[in-house]
Amino acid sequence: MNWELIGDILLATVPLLVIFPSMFALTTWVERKALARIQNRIGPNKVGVPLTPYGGKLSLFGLGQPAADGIKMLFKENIVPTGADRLFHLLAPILSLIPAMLVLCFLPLEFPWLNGEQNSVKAFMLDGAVIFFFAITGLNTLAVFMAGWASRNKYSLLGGMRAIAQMVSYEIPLVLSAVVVVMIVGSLNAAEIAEAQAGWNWYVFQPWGLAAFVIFFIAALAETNRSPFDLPEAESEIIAGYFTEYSGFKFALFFLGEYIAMFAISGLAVTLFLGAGGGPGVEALPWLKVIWFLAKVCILIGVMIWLRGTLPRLRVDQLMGFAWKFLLPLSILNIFIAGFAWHAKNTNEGTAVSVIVWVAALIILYAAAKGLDRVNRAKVKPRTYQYGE
Amino acid sequence: MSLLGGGIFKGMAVTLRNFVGSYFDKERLTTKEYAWRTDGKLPERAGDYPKEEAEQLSDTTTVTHYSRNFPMLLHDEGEPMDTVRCVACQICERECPPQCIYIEKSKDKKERGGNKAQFYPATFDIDVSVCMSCQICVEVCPFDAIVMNSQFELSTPDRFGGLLLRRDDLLKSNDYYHKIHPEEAAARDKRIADEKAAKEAKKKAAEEAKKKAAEAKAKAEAEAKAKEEAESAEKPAEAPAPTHTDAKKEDNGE
Amino acid sequence: MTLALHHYLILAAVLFCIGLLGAFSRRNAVVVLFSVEIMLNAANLNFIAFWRFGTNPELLHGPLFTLFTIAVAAAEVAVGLALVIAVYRHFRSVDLESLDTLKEE
Amino acid sequence: MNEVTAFWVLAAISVIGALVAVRKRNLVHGVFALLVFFAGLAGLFLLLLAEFIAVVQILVYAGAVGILILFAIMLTDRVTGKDAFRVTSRGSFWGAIIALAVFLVILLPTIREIPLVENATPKDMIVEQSSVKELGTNLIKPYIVTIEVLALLLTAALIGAVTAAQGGRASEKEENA
Repeated sequence: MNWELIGDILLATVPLLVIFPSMFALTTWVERKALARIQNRIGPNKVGVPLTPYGGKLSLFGLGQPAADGIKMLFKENIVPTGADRLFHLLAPILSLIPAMLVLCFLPLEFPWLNGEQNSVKAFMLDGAVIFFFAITGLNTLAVFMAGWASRNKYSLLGGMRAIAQMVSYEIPLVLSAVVVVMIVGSLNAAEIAEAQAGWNWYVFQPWGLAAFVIFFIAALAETNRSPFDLPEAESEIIAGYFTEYSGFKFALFFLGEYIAMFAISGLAVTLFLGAGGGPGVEALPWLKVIWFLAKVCILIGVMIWLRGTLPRLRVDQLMGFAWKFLLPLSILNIFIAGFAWHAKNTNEGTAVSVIVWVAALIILYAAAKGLDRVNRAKVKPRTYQYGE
Repeated sequence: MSLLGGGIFKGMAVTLRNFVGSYFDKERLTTKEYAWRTDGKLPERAGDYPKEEAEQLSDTTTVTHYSRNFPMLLHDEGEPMDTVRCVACQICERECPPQCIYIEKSKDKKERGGNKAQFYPATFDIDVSVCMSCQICVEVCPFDAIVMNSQFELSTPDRFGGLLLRRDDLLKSNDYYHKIHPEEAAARDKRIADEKAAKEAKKKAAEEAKKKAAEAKAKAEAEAKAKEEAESAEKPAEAPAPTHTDAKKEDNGE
Repeated sequence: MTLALHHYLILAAVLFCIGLLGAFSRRNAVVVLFSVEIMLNAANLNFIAFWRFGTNPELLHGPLFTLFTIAVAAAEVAVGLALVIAVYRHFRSVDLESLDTLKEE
Repeated sequence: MNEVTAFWVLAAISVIGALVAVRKRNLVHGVFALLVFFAGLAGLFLLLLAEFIAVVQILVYAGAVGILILFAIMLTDRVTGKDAFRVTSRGSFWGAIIALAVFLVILLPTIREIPLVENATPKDMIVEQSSVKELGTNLIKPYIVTIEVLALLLTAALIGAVTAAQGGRASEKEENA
């Protein structure tokens, strides 16, 4: 037994298992609060710390809500429908949580208590971290299908099938937009990608990086079943999709898995495009890297919540058309443009060329997106309403 | 040529305005907090809060008059059971999709509102834990006796008995109806009045027609008598021939 | 005890024969298809094992060949499943024993 | 936990997974057993220091092939995924015998002729030589034609699969019309 190695692994992984679930708890509160405010409501504001000396209760803007929700989830009855596949019904939430938790290890989080050289996540610093990330998040699809199939409920199955179709389709633009960065850096290693962006050299400031970031973010929304792509759990159409037959702790596990997957994929977006832990003051204080990284993740999560409060849900055909007819061609074009830009930068020196390339790439990408939009839109006739205006 | 994805940003600007605005402009907040909670006091059980506060809570005039929750029974001015409109015809009971209405007809008949004596509901229960607020009972009632209430504060510690509304809980005056749904009640009253007027006019017309008809009949009878007497003097010219409708009837009979 | 080449080879042989057994003994076309997948994967295991314990690991023959096998297998699964669906459309069955219209009666 | 234990655990996982996948009556259970088999095999690849291959194994097999098979089952065998009442084919007895014979044929030379190779290349060297970068360089330089042919094959397979799966639809439409 190599106790040192086990100690290292524990030191590197336990923080992940503490930070992200507690961020999950906080995010549920933030999300409910923000959505409420967007809809001009107040949101949870009552649950606080009971039995405090001042007036019996300290409400703290409802910050006790996650704890109350957790307790409620734990004590709820576990219902398994008759005729359901009991084993798979039990396995599905676990299978959805494990990949989400596992991929957190591939994020280039550098913890200050592990001194530089003894790299924290060395055990997980695989050469192909980025591709491993995609491989393992792909397993989430199976968990969703498993839940939908095992519930023996037609709405669950419909949700599961929708989820498969959606996740498989959006995985392609997701991976293709990440390929751009991998190509430029020349490595699949998350730490090397983070290093390449040190000193405000973030890829989101490049036109191809911006395009890739936007595509990645949209595909990530679809991959994690976030609104406006939450068709697999569309409440107004198929009850709760694959969640329908889940209650109590199993549901909580699903919920946790979904949010952890959100954090993980936001973390990957931060790693690939937003300079990982880079930010002001990291040279002087290396431990700021973790703070910056988590702050950027939180900002992305905030944008996700904001979008959820803003956009209505897509239709199934719109969803598929958007992935295959818009995102996919655009991301393939983006790879070419990134290649040209990289080549131009390597063969020519001087700011003039890079500025020209920058502007030209931006114009081409925007024109391409606009053209694709027009091509896809032309087939839709303007609606006529019989009774409406 | 609009910016690609500009609509998304426009929408996000709107939601951001709502988000920030709701912190500064209290007018934006459409939800109201419970009166009994703003002072920090919590009742031990949901059913325990003081009566005045309970009434304040259930002040249905504070909600918009388009709001509908569960049905109620209407009565006109006077003692509720003397003026109740319901005649226990049980149409609503039969039509109710979740079958949450239970009616027992009275044994005797009672005269109400100048109409002829009718049955009245001896029991009229609505289980609001089952009711789905579909308003079908309102649609089908021919007597305008059941309409939707906007009473929303129905929480109770007893989920079986407490949510079963009895006849006397359901009885509400027409004035109350006017208070909570002014437009709808006015329209309904107008319709009832119109129908009543139309009915009376029809009745009058029918009476006149009847009178006329009687007169005409008497006249016709007199004429027919005279004619018959005249005809009986001549012989019938031809025998009645079988028409083709008769033939068809036989075909169908086979 | 240390791991040696023949551990992996025997394991691969076992897996290959399980695949073979499945391909021979099941009637459902989909199951036959994934039996074939099991056989292909057993072969992949052999490639990697020979590469690891072989004499010239720096040539990377094993991983590269496995990569190609995986790509071809993916193509094969796609086409195979499309055929299964086409057959199902036509015969309303994926039972291989009922697809005997070419057989002389 | 040393390598030998890991090997036996992973071997047991993959053998059991494969057996269940092949013998299970319920097709959906079978597919998930197959996925367990793929995962076990990916673990074995990791044990053999072929890290990238393990990743690709999970990405392609567990991520894509498994889902494709699930889709095919949902499109053919209805929701329950239940197989017909008779699972085994007519030739199953002889099939088992042939499988056993093949196993013995493979086994004998393995035991007799392959020496117990224990002086394998050291781990660090293998790890160094099989980095993703090395693999990529090899793919682009000596194997570029193979890659191109593979790309062509995959494109052809894509088009072929779409045509084969949609071919029936046109005729069905005609039938309905």
